[in-house]
Amino acid sequence: MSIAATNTPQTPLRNPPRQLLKRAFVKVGVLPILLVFAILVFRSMSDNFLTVQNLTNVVRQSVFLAIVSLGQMMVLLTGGFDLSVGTILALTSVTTALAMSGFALAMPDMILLAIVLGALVGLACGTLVGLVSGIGVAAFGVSPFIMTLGVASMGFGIALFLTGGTPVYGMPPEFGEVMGFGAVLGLPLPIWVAIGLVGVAYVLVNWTRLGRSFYAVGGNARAALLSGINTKASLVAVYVLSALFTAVAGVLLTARLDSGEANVGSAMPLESIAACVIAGVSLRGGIGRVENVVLGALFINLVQNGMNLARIDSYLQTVVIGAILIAAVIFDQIRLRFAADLKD
Amino acid sequence: MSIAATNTPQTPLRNPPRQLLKRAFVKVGVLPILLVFAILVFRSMSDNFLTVQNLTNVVRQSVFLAIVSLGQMMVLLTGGFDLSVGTILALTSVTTALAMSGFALAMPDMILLAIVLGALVGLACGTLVGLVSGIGVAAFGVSPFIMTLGVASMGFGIALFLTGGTPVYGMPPEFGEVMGFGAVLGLPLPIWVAIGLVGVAYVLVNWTRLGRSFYAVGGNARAALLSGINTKASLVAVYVLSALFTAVAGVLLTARLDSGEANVGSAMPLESIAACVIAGVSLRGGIGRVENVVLGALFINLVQNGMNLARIDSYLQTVVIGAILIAAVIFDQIRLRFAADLKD
Amino acid sequence: MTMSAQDHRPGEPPLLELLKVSKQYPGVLALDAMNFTLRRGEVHVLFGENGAGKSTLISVISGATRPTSGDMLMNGEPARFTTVHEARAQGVTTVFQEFSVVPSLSVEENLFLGSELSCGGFLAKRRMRQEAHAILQRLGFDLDPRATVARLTRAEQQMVEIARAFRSKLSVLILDEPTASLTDREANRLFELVDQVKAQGVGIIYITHRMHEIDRLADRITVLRDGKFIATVDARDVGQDELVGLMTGRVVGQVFPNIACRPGRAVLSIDRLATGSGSVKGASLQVRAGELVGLAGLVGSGKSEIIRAAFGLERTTGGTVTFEGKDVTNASPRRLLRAGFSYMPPDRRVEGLAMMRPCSENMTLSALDLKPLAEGPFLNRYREAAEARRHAATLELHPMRPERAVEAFSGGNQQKVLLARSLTRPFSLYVFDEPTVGVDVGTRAAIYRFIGRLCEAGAAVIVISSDLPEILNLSHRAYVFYDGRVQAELTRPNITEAAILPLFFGQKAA
Amino acid sequence: ADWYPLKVDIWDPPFDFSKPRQQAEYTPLAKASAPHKICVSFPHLKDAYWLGVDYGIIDEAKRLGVKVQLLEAGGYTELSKQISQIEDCTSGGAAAIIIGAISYDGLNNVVAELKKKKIPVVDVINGMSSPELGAKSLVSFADMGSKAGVFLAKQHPAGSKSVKVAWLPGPAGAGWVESGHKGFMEAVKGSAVEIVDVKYGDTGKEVQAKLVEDVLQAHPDLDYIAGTAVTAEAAVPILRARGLADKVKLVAYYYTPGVDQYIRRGAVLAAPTDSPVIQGRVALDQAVRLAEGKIELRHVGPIIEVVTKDNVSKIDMSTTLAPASFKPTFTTN
Ligand SMILES: Nc1ncnc2c1ncn2[C@@H]1O[C@H](COP(=O)(O)OP(=O)(O)OP(=O)(O)O)[C@@H](O)[C@H]1O
Ligand SMILES: Nc1ncnc2c1ncn2[C@@H]1O[C@H](COP(=O)(O)OP(=O)(O)OP(=O)(O)O)[C@@H](O)[C@H]1O
Ligand SMILES: [Mg+2]
Ligand SMILES: [Mg+2]
Repeated sequence: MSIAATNTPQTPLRNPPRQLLKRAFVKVGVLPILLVFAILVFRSMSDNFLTVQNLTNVVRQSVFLAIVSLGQMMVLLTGGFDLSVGTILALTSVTTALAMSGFALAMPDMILLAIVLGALVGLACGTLVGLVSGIGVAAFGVSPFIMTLGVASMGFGIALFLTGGTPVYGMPPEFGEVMGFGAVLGLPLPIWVAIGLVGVAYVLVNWTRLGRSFYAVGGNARAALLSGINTKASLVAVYVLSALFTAVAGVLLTARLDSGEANVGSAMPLESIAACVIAGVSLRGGIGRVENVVLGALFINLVQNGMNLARIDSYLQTVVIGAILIAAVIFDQIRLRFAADLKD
Repeated sequence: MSIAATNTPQTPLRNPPRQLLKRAFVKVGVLPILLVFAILVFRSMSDNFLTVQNLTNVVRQSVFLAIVSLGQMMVLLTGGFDLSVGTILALTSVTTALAMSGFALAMPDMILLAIVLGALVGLACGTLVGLVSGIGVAAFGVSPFIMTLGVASMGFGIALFLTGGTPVYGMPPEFGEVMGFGAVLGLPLPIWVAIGLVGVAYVLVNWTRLGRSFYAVGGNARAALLSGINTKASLVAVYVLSALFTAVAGVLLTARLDSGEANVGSAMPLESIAACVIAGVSLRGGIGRVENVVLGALFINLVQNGMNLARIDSYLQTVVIGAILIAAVIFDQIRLRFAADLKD
Repeated sequence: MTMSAQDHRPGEPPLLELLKVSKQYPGVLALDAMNFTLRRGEVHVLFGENGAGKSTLISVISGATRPTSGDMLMNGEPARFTTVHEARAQGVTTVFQEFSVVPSLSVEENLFLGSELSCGGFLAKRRMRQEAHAILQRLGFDLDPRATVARLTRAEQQMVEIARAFRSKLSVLILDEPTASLTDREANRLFELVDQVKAQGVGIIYITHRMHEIDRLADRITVLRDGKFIATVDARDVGQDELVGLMTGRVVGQVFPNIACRPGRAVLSIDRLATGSGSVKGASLQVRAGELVGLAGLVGSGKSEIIRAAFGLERTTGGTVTFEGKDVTNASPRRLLRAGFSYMPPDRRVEGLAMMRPCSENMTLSALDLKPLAEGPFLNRYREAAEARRHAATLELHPMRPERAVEAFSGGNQQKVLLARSLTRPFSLYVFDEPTVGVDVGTRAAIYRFIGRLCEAGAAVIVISSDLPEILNLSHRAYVFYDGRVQAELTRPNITEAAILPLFFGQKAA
Repeated sequence: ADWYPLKVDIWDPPFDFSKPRQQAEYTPLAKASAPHKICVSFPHLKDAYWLGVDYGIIDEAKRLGVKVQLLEAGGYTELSKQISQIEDCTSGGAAAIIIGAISYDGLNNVVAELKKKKIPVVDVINGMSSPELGAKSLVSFADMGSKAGVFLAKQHPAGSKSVKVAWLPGPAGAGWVESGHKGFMEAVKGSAVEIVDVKYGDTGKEVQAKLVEDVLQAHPDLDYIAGTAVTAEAAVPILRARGLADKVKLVAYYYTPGVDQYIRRGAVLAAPTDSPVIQGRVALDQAVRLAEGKIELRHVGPIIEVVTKDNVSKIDMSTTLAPASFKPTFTTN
């Protein structure tokens, strides 16, 4: 005996255009749409906004946040945090400048070598910070929050100690001219570096076993361990990578500012995490995509730039940026709800 | 050959006093021990440290962080974050001062009423921020990180807008004299308020249905939902409570400062989370105890005070405080390992 | 009954040998000088009550935990695995009781987790996809390799876990309750595969609480009790009752009780319900007070989803739900719970328990608003502890330490904690989705009696189960689901294996 | 060479900026009568400006033979930490305390408490509203902003071709920023200077660099960028890279080594200096005098000078910048 119900109307194509729109929304995600929307709004508010020069400007400004956010994303993938990125930026800046000006003094004939060596010293110092965090988290089981916060505090003290609070000058001017302001094929060099790093991050995260292990560790650390993944190595790797990426941003920033500064990057930890979260990276780990994170960083900078160009009052800007962050995530929630509705 | 790896064979009572020590360590936790240890160290470094006056001082200084951390802890219990506590502190301070000075002007004969009304306005404004965060997290499903970060940014803009960037003064002097500097039975009034709030938080978290729901939501939100717990209400409650606690701290701070300041509290979010984490609160939710959080806040302030008294350089202090945070958590890890070793 | 030690073929060392292995957890000696041998080409069943130490034993073998003392030999050589990775390198592969799948990854990503194929340092994604297809096909598991594991049912996740084990090169295969939420179709595929690898000389350690699986598979059986080795016996030599006797040290008697059926008013009526995800496509059912209704069907048939939708956990797109005469379509779980609707989810980890919280808190979670515990907005924690203790006693929690965190209990005991929740307040409808996942025979009998008492006391009861004997023996009435629809409704004398099985595969009722 | 006697501005009666300033010669004590313990509380010690103040205090303390303990709160948002530090430092017993205040009003209670404990307070650099202060060694930041504004207004008086200026005063809400802002805006009022944009932002160099870039984008016809010393430092390489170095000119409203360098090279047009080293020296001398009951001039400020390429080589920079070899020092013994 069967009461196999009468079929309820299943209407997948009741409203095809709207369905299509929804599907497009679900597919491309929230950020591209928000980016286009922001561009339209700001274009109407300022004539100078939609110029090649300004957009290049925005992209170049986004470079630092984007690079740092890539590293941050890897840490977030494993379910951690990196609150030390600000300090790494500062420490790299200071050590790069100190080393480079030292080398430049010591070997005035080999400026190029001095520049390369100085940058390497900076990268090494920055990366070392990540190694310490990584070991703390992986080997001693310290919560990433406290570990990176503690390391950040320590590193900042060291950076201040090295500089005594004053900026470090005396790097060869070629460094700033090339790495900070140079351009190749019309694009500023920092943008090229960022493109390269995005590529590296993309391949690393999506196409290597190491990258896969980040997702596994963040998705379910115990499962990863039981699947024979070396979770400790993955954790160390992720903090080292985050520090390395941030250190590269630090070197670029130093070139751009033409001085080594201990007072940079204090907003970076929260800003980079925010860029990741609006890009859909989960703070519980295991979820996130490189492309979106880059868009997230771009979006934050675009909005700031647009508001500056539209001459929005600084106080109001603070309010607007907060509201936009929240709105972006709410839109993403709506998207996820749509996604659950659409069945493939 | 034994597969019992590095583990030494279990000899339960080979060394009873050591076992007892271990057991005590496991039982009382890391913070009391660290507190005692810090006190001993700083006593040897400064004669002025272990005086009633200085210790009262430390406790009074800890009041703000302790109160904020209590609220923060409740949010952490549900697996969230509250990054808006700094802004709430600032906004409460500004609105309290504005309202109180306004009321005092309007009714110069009823200073007490003006004070009470002013404080209430401040509390209400601060709590409103929490309500917004709570609704965003509970109803719209925005990640707590972004929600509270966004709200913090918005609130800060509003606070700046209200004050035009300058401090607000003109509150009746009685407010500062009583709430900021008054003492009852030799203890400063802010300490009494803090004791009261610790009691409230303790009862709330441990002995009410609402408090239990915080643990349930943080422990397993789906399970809580299926068990008929109003998870959304719990989430809203927790952000409102965090904001309310912080707002009380804000009113006390305003009394202490005798002016309304938009620029206070920016270190509060990270510091309060740090106080919670070294007190063993899990950032993944579901684990944490009120007593320990109070000790955590006390510990952080005690170390800062001790280092000031011991005339340690500021830059070095930054390094030391970072190292101590990490060490505290490592000790706690060791404790947990001991706990696993002990038979029962 | 033969002791294995004498049963040793001379000249050839056993594949795996454990000597006097102990494992101490805080307050529990989970393994007490345990001995165990595994031969090539045998299926060796571990049998014991919940908390006897079976999972602990295999996690020692697989490198997931380190023993407190004891030795392990592999092929006569001393061996020690400090990580799962090392064990795997030796071909020791384990399907754990609590799965080791990563929810945020896809099925194929999980299949290759920790042993991804790569080519020049980069992942060979295409090759992995092909292999994933192949392995799923070989196993006959109907899974989309690209589906995200978080969106699979518990049974489907279990299939991923199993498929993964058969991917690797094997010398020892360990299966810890692999069929706990599978239906017979999948289970039978698994058994065939076990036979295959056994023929290749792989040693298999198999943990189960289902007697018919022991009959079907076992060559030898090792019985544990309280972490102690009791006996290793040849499967041909012992009967079921004898085994259960060895396991519990007492006689269990009949597992399935006779439950009186006195149908009264209609408690729950579901009419042509459809869900947004399409897992239920217009299904109707009805439950009356005083009767026990079983819901059966293959993995993914919608037997779980229909109740989840009725309980407000899934978005419905059509149909109505009536509970106690009121329309409650799309009502919240909270409202339904307070109206007397109890729902026990199938996956205790995901939806049931807060693992880091004490058992007592988990038990009383849904009764916090009721009298003995609630005093206005306050909570009487003394009464709560007493209540929890009482329920723990009813369900024979082992060890009797309800103040401990759930995660420190064995799988079966965690299940008891979950079940205890339905004891804490009065309900007029109880729904149990896979109530006996991982529960030992003795306890299972207790749980069935307990469900029976609820029913006889006038409550309506629904049991959703992939364990067919459970449906056959308990239900007064049964609905068989197929592809999101009710394929048939059967009543008492007709609820037989022969009647149900064809329905599982979409055939019309006779 | 000794720094004294030095011509300074004084206010008499003290603590009232509305009264006209007078000029006087400042001569410090030759030696302290005892090695007093002097506490110093700074908002932070992370930039060259405060490093100059630190140098002035430490150097003077060594000359006078007193013990200094200096604490820094870590930034302008750390008011409650500054209060804690003041309490901590004085609870160890102090003859006097020098405070570089984070808040104009927020420390009044603390000052009153200190007064009760008979610990005199010297207000250095930032200014406090408390009537209980023992002495002030500072110039108002409104004067600094005003000097910068007057410099611009003089170059472009009313009636001349109007110029477009972007004004980047520093972090919103900080006391010195708000008062510098007020002074600047009042000074340019009525001149040909048109303020086309005001952008607040933290004094981290990367933040200011970004603001400069955006301002340049928003106003392609900009003539000046005026703002913090960090703004000027950040703007130089950006203007050079965009080929705007000759078109957009820079004015800072306080002085740092970076600004000094750029003024010498002509990359920054002008910046006023308030001689922070001198303010530090005077503050310490006042503190010792208060401790010994020998206070004479209670309200002292160095004379503000606007430094340009033309006069930079004539001005004694040791009143403004700490020597390059000086490292931040927190204690003297
Ligand atoms: N992490 C832990 N901490 C403390 N005790 C534990 C832990 N894991 C297991 N135990 C205890 O060890 C004993 C053995 O547990 P185990 O999981 O091996 O049982 P089991 O035989 O697999 O039972 P089941 O059939 O229920 O899965 C139990 O008493 C359990 O409470
Ligand atoms: N959260 C979810 N999101 C998307 N699909 C889901 C979700 N939960 C279940 N499904 C799908 O819905 C279908 C029906 O699920 P349901 O839980 O009813 O299966 P079931 O018959 O109980 O099988 P099982 O024996 O696996 O529990 C399955 O194909 C499953 O993959
Ligand atoms: Mg088990
Ligand atoms: Mg199911």
